[in-house]
Amino acid sequence: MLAIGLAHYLTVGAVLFVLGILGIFLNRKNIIVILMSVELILLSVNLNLVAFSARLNDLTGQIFAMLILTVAAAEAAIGLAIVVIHYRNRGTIEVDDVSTLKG
Amino acid sequence: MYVGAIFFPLLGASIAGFLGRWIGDRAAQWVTVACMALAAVCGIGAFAQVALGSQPLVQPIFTFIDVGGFEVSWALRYDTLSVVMVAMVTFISTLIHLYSVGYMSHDATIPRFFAYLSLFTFMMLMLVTADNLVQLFFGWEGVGLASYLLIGYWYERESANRAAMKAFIVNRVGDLFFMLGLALTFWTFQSVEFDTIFAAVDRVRDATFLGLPSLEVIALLLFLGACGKSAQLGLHTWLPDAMEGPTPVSALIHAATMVTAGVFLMVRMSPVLEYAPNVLALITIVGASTAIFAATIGCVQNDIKRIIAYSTCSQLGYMFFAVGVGAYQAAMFHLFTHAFFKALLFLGAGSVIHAMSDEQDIRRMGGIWKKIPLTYVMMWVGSLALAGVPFFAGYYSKDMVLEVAYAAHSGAGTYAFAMGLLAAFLTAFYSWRLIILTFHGAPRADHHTMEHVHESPWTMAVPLLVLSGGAVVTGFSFYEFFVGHHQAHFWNGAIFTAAHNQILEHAHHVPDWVPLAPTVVGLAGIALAYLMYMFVPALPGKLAGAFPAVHRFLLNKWYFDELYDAIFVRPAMRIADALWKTGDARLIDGMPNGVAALAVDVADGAVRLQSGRVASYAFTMIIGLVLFVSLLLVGMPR
Amino acid sequence: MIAAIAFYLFAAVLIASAVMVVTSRNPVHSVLFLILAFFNAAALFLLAGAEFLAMILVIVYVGAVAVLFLFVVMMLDVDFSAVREGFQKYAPVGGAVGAILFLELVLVFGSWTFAEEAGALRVNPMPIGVDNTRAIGRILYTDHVWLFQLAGLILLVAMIGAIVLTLRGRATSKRQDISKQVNRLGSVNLRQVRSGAGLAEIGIERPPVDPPPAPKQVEHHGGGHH
Amino acid sequence: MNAAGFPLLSLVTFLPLLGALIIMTVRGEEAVVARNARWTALWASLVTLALSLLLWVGFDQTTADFQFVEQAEWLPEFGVGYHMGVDGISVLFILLSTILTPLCILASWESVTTRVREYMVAFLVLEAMMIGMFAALDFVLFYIFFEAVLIPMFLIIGIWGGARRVYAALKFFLYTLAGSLLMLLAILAVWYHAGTTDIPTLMETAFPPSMQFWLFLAFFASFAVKVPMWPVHTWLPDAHVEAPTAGSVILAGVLLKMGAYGFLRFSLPLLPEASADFAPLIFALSVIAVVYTSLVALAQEDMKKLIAYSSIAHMGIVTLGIFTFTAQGLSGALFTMLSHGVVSGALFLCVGVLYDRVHSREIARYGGVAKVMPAYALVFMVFTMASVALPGLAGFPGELLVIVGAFKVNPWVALGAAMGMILGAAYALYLYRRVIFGKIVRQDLKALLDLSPREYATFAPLILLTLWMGIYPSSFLNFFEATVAALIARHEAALGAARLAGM
Amino acid sequence: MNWTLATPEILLALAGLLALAGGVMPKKETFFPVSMAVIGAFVLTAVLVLGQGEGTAFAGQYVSDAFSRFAKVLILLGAALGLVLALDFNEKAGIGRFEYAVLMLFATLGMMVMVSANDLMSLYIGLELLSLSLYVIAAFDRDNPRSAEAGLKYFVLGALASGLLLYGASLVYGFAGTTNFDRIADALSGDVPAGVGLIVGLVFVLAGLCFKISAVPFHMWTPDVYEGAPTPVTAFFATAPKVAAIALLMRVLAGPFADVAAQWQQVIWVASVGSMLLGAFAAIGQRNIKRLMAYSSIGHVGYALMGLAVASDSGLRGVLVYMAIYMVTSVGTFAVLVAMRRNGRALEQVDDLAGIGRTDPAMAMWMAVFMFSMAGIPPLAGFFGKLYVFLAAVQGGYWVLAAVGIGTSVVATYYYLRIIKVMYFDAGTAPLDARPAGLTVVMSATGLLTVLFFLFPAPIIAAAQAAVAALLG
Repeated sequence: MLAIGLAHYLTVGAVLFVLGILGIFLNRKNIIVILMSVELILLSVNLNLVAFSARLNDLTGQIFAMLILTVAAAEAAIGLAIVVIHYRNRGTIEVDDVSTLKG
Repeated sequence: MYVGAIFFPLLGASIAGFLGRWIGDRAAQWVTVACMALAAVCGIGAFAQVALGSQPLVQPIFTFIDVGGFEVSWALRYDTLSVVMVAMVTFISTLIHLYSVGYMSHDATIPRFFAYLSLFTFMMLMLVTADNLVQLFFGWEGVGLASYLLIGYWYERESANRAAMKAFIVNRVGDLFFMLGLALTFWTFQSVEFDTIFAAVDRVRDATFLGLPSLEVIALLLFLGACGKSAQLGLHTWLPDAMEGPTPVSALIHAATMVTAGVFLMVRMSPVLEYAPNVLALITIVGASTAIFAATIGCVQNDIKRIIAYSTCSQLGYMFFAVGVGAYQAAMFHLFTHAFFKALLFLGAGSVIHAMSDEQDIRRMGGIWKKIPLTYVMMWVGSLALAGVPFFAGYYSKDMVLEVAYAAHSGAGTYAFAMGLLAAFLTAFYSWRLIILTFHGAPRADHHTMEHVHESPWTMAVPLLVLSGGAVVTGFSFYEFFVGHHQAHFWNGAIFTAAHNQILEHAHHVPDWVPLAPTVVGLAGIALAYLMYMFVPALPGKLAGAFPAVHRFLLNKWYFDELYDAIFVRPAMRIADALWKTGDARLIDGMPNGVAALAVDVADGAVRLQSGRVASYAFTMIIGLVLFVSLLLVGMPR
Repeated sequence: MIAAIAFYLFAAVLIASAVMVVTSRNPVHSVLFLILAFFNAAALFLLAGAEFLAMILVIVYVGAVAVLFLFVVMMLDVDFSAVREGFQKYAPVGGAVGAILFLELVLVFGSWTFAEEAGALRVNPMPIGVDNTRAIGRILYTDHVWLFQLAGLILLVAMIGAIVLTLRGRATSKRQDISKQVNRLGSVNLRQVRSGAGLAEIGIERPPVDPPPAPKQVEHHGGGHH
Repeated sequence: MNAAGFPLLSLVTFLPLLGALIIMTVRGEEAVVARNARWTALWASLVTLALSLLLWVGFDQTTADFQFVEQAEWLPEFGVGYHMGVDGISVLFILLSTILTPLCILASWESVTTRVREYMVAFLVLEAMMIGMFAALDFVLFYIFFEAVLIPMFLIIGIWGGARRVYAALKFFLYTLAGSLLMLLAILAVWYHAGTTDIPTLMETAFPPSMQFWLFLAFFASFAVKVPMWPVHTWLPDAHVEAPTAGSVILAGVLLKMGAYGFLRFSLPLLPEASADFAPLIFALSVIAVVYTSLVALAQEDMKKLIAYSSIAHMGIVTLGIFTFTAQGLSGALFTMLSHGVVSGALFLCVGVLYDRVHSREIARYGGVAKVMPAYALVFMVFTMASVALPGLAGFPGELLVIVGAFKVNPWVALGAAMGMILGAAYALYLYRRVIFGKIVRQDLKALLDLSPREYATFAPLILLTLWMGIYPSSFLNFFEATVAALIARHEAALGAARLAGM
Repeated sequence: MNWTLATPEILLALAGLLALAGGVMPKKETFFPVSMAVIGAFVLTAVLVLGQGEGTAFAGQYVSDAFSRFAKVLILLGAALGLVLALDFNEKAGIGRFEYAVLMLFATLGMMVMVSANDLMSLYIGLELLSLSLYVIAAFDRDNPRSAEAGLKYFVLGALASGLLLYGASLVYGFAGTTNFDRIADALSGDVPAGVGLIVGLVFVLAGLCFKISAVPFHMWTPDVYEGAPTPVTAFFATAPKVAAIALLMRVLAGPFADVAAQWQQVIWVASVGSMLLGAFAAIGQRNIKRLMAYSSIGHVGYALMGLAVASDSGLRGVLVYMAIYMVTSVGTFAVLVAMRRNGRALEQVDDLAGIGRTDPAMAMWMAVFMFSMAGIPPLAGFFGKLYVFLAAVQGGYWVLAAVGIGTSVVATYYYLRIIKVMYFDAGTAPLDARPAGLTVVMSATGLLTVLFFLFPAPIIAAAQAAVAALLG
């Protein structure tokens, strides 16, 4: 029971993943938190990859995780930039209430 | 000559119809008269050659339809039966054309009238010379068209339009059965050519259709078709209304020729009818009923033309029951003589109307016999012939018809005989009622009209005279040929009489009182008319007062129009409206429109999900994902 | 045993801080919890033997990304008190869906299977006796140069994007845009001004602003399909 | 004949498109463009007509084979080819199309004044598609033409139509599209089963009965809408009412025939057993169509709508005839299609004459027109009578043959169809009476002019055709005879084989 | 290493860097020259792609075959035309900045990487290169709140989608022990049924990819982003990335996961039906034409997925042909939308098209051609696209799919017809502004292709056939 296996890592990853998802759709207004939730999801993916990598004794997972880290950083930058311009346009980051695009 | 008799009228119609505007009224009318005269010459020539010279022939023209054994050709069939009709039609038509020159002289569209009239004649001739049922149907419908056009000739009159439509549609009801009869004929005989049919009758005597003998069904369908055209009981309603047309039209179409087409058809199909005894019985009963029915109505009508129209109806009943008892020759004979004296009566009536400034109601006439003596005489001649007074044409033919009915010795025949006798009485009665009310007594028209009463011009008088000649002589001069001892030779096989049918023979041997009876009842009718209208003019009113129901019943023509209106016309219109507004617009269209509306609703629903909220979008995605995962987890083979 | 305890500890903190990231009322707190989560994740990486990744995670994420978040949160200076409403309303449904997803995942992980030939199919088996960073370095610049370069392009795009979206030329700069001037409506307005009139009287002349587009007539489409 | 030589059918099909191209390239002032467009369209359609007459002359009536065949590769990997040809069934419809188009262009000469260029282009494209559809000997090719017809017709109704044109155009388009897409599915199934969509090859292919059932339903969905059969007919009155005169003419004259043609070309030969099984249903629907729509026509207050409903009734006769599987019924159906094409087209032209003058289609608006327009009244009478199948005019031979054919199969069905004779006379004469007869009540009607020379030119060929078809129908019937006989022979052979297999 | 195989991509990347440098250096606006240069680069790359060899490179992470060439040519064509559409519009909208062209270039590069991906990692990198570029250009009109909102929505949901994709990829990696497509295929080819983990991972990957092609239920971003983004951006969204994502989806499903087709077929089936239905119905009530086109594109993806769901040779071919035709038609349609401008103001309501049948007959005609084609009316190209996928569905016995396809075609036709109705049947107001020649060229060229496709369908079908053959190996 105490031996830490793949399933443990995966379960933690799953928890993080679900939390990230919940963070996205339960946080109905605050975009920044949504972005952070995305980071959580990516983190969970990385955790998975690392766990598999360790279990399989294969480096590909770690390379993949590195790429994801890189991309995540880029994504964060662009995401925040978009948040900024949205804020400049609207004066708020509550995307839902002022949505003009719907229907 | 054979072709000429048929196509000269068409030529005349075309010239008058298409070129009438350019060549003028006078030219148009005389061209048609000339064409008709030529046709009449040809027709009578043909009669001499074919009927008297016993040289029947068929003149083929070209193939009309040839589909899978259904082969029909245009052809002119000249045998005694058709040539009698050709001669009679062309002759009377010529006279009526001539008469029309005078009668219609004040009309605005004379070429049109003459074109219609000639067209009618052409169609009638096509009908009688048809070599097969389809061509006969062509003529059949063609005369229907011409009659429609002529009844509705004064198209600005609403009543004329209505009558024209009614005529056409009621005729169509009959045509429907004709068409079905035609179809059955084809599938029974594999042909619609008369020769083939007649030759094959024996072969198919045992054929059945829907469990009934085919021949009976064919006969029945064709008889129903004939009922429409010949205004037999049930489908007669159009005929009185058809009097909306100009009087020459009434004379030509609704007395002399077209209405007898049904009789002609029955006679033409005699080889089939001979083997359809049940239908023959039915024909007898219907014919007899029509005879008495129309006669009763004729007694109370007030429109001069309508009275004659009902009398026509009644006489057609005679012809039918003659056919019904198997005496086709007698039917043809009555048809032939009737054409003359009925045309005479109509033209006479037209002359009266002409004289009375288009007044048709006999209650507003009277006292004019001295002013128009020729017409008066003509009406007398016609009425005498109609009433079957001896030595006039009607005497021979009507007697013959009643004799054969008696000689049939069947239940239907006896019924027909009784009804025919009664109708003969009534016929005489209303004929003299008409004469007395029209010509005698105190003038009931305003003096303005009375001042204008005048004798007709020669173009009208000549035909009257010629026809009156016919009404007198056709009876005894053609008796021998049509029904007498030369009949077999005369008809030369054009009318088929089965071996078992010896009705004509029997008719010559009926008890003595039988030939006498019509004359007696006729005279009695005349006497009664004199009594009621000449000597005791108050009597009719009292009678009407005493039996108001009967009077109203008769005056309203047994309520046939109202009945049809109630059970056919108005329901049809109501159903039509309902089908359109409910069936089409609401139910059937409701389906696509409903689908469209539903689509719009679905669209609204689909769009409502698209709330613009990022979180909802994400939520949707996740739900989709979970669904897919669950789908596969559940569906996975483990 | 120690590793197990460490795992549970770090995992617990990781999950707890992740929960706080999502639920915290104040985004600044969220960011801080996110940083905490990253640290713990890095620790888990270490436990799994991915030293290099653990370092990267701390350096890149904590050092750059999280700080960027913090920076933006501060910069935007949003009044967050009003932002948190509506959370509870959808929580049950959302929670249910999340729970289902989680259960499914756990169900899957509980009986994780590998492909039979998974071992043989590995592309980059860990070399024996080479430490993690070196091993990654060996393959990163050789076999994975394609991906490495493309990742660089992604960063370039991110850079371009961030600049394009947020960089503004100084508002006070007086660059001339001729087409704009020409296209301006009412750029040459003549107006008769009474001599001697003050500004207070005639007001300041401003360029006319385009009227906002009139709302479209609500017109029924579809030609009566109703 | 002319297996390798002159691509006559393709030429006839695509010549109108050439005309359309020429019209599209015309530039300049609007009036000039309009005039050029009119003349170009007229000439293009006349040349097409002239070429198509070669079909009449060159057609060999003694054989049921396809003639003037052209074949080229198109999508060889699917077994779909460009295959054109005509047999007795289709050849006359091509002629009908080529005859009606110039008349339509003439009829639109003055009544269409806006966007003349586009109008003429649409008409020529329409003509090309119609001809192509009748000449196509590949199922996919057929479908392409069949559907493509919708585009120009949609535009014609929608742009140059009446007040509710949008509704009508959309309804027309969607209704027919819904049906024909199902057919597309069936075509694909056929292709899947047979590996080709070449019609002559398909005719030799036997389909299993269960498949026939579904295929028939799919074909039925498409063709029944197009015919239109009751109860999917409601698009037609709307489309007719709103379409411009010439559009109605083509719609009634040719487009309605496409559905019946489809039945003849596909349902019958390809699916003999299903056709036989479904025949009672078709009979029922046809008889309902005849009686029902005739009654509805009786209640109409709009001239075009009335004629539209009458078209449905006539098409009921056609479908009835087709499914009798007798030589008379089939020939009658074909003949009725032709005659209806001429007669109903002419009737719409007649309405158009009045509409051009008074701008109303309301029956109550008229009355007594005979007084001021006698020639028109005559023309109208001729076509009305032809429509009620008066012998001697075009409508009669077909109806007669169908009733004769139907009588063999089921006398009660024949009776139902014959009911149309009565009701048809009723609504047609009722219309005629209300419009042409009676006293002129309205002042503006008194000033109406009779037919113009252009209108005479439009009607003259139609009247001639009507008389010709009525008096000498065998000159047309001979075209079908061999083909119809072959069709029936094959049908009976197929049924016989199936019955044998069933034993 | 064999890196020369990737010459087109490498050259395109270099061109991008050059364009970036060239755009920054001069002081003045360089949008137009840079755009022209980028278009030139696209064309050049396309030529290179046509001459590209076959094989794999970069340790199996990159593959070039007939399929990738087919897709790349389409992508480059779509990208080039998309940029042409932007030339004038961006100037007028005040977003005429050279970065636009550069970002489009990188997006295109990302797409090329995607379709050449033979490894989950290159798939992901290519996808992200595309996505990040798209996020930026969606929000490119940064002073326009709608554009910013579009960018934001796209970003948030896109990030979520790539999170899902990655999660799935990690599971796949965990199951197979590799990310290389060929090896994954090997892992799955055994007799033992694939593990549950792999299937779940596959579904996650599918979810991520379906987001890109905006298939139901991952379509939610599409209408909002299409509406909010500047029109040329929408045009670009609707064309090249769609093709790329579909191609990628095909490569992933028909390549490594071919052996679990029974599983993913169900997913694709549902997505296809859902997309067709939604695309048909949701567009009915739309007034904004860009939004309408968004729903329309969802519907079209549904049809394309129908071919994929069949998972047969002919199905995949159908997908390729469908997408090729769809792309051409879409570009043409958007050329018209871009040209909708009155008094200098860009228009995007359906009703704004009213009366252009009269005022601008040429444009109206092309638009009608595109609409009829999208509705699938023969003989226009769109019909053939539908024909091929329906054919495949019938062949595979997917009657329900085919029936839904038929039904939704009819419904969808309604709104296409509505546009035609507005153009031709409704009375217009003022005429639109004269449009730049570039748009005329684009719409005429695509219009002619659409109209005349039926004349010569064989080459493109042969190419698609070759591509599919390569894909199925």
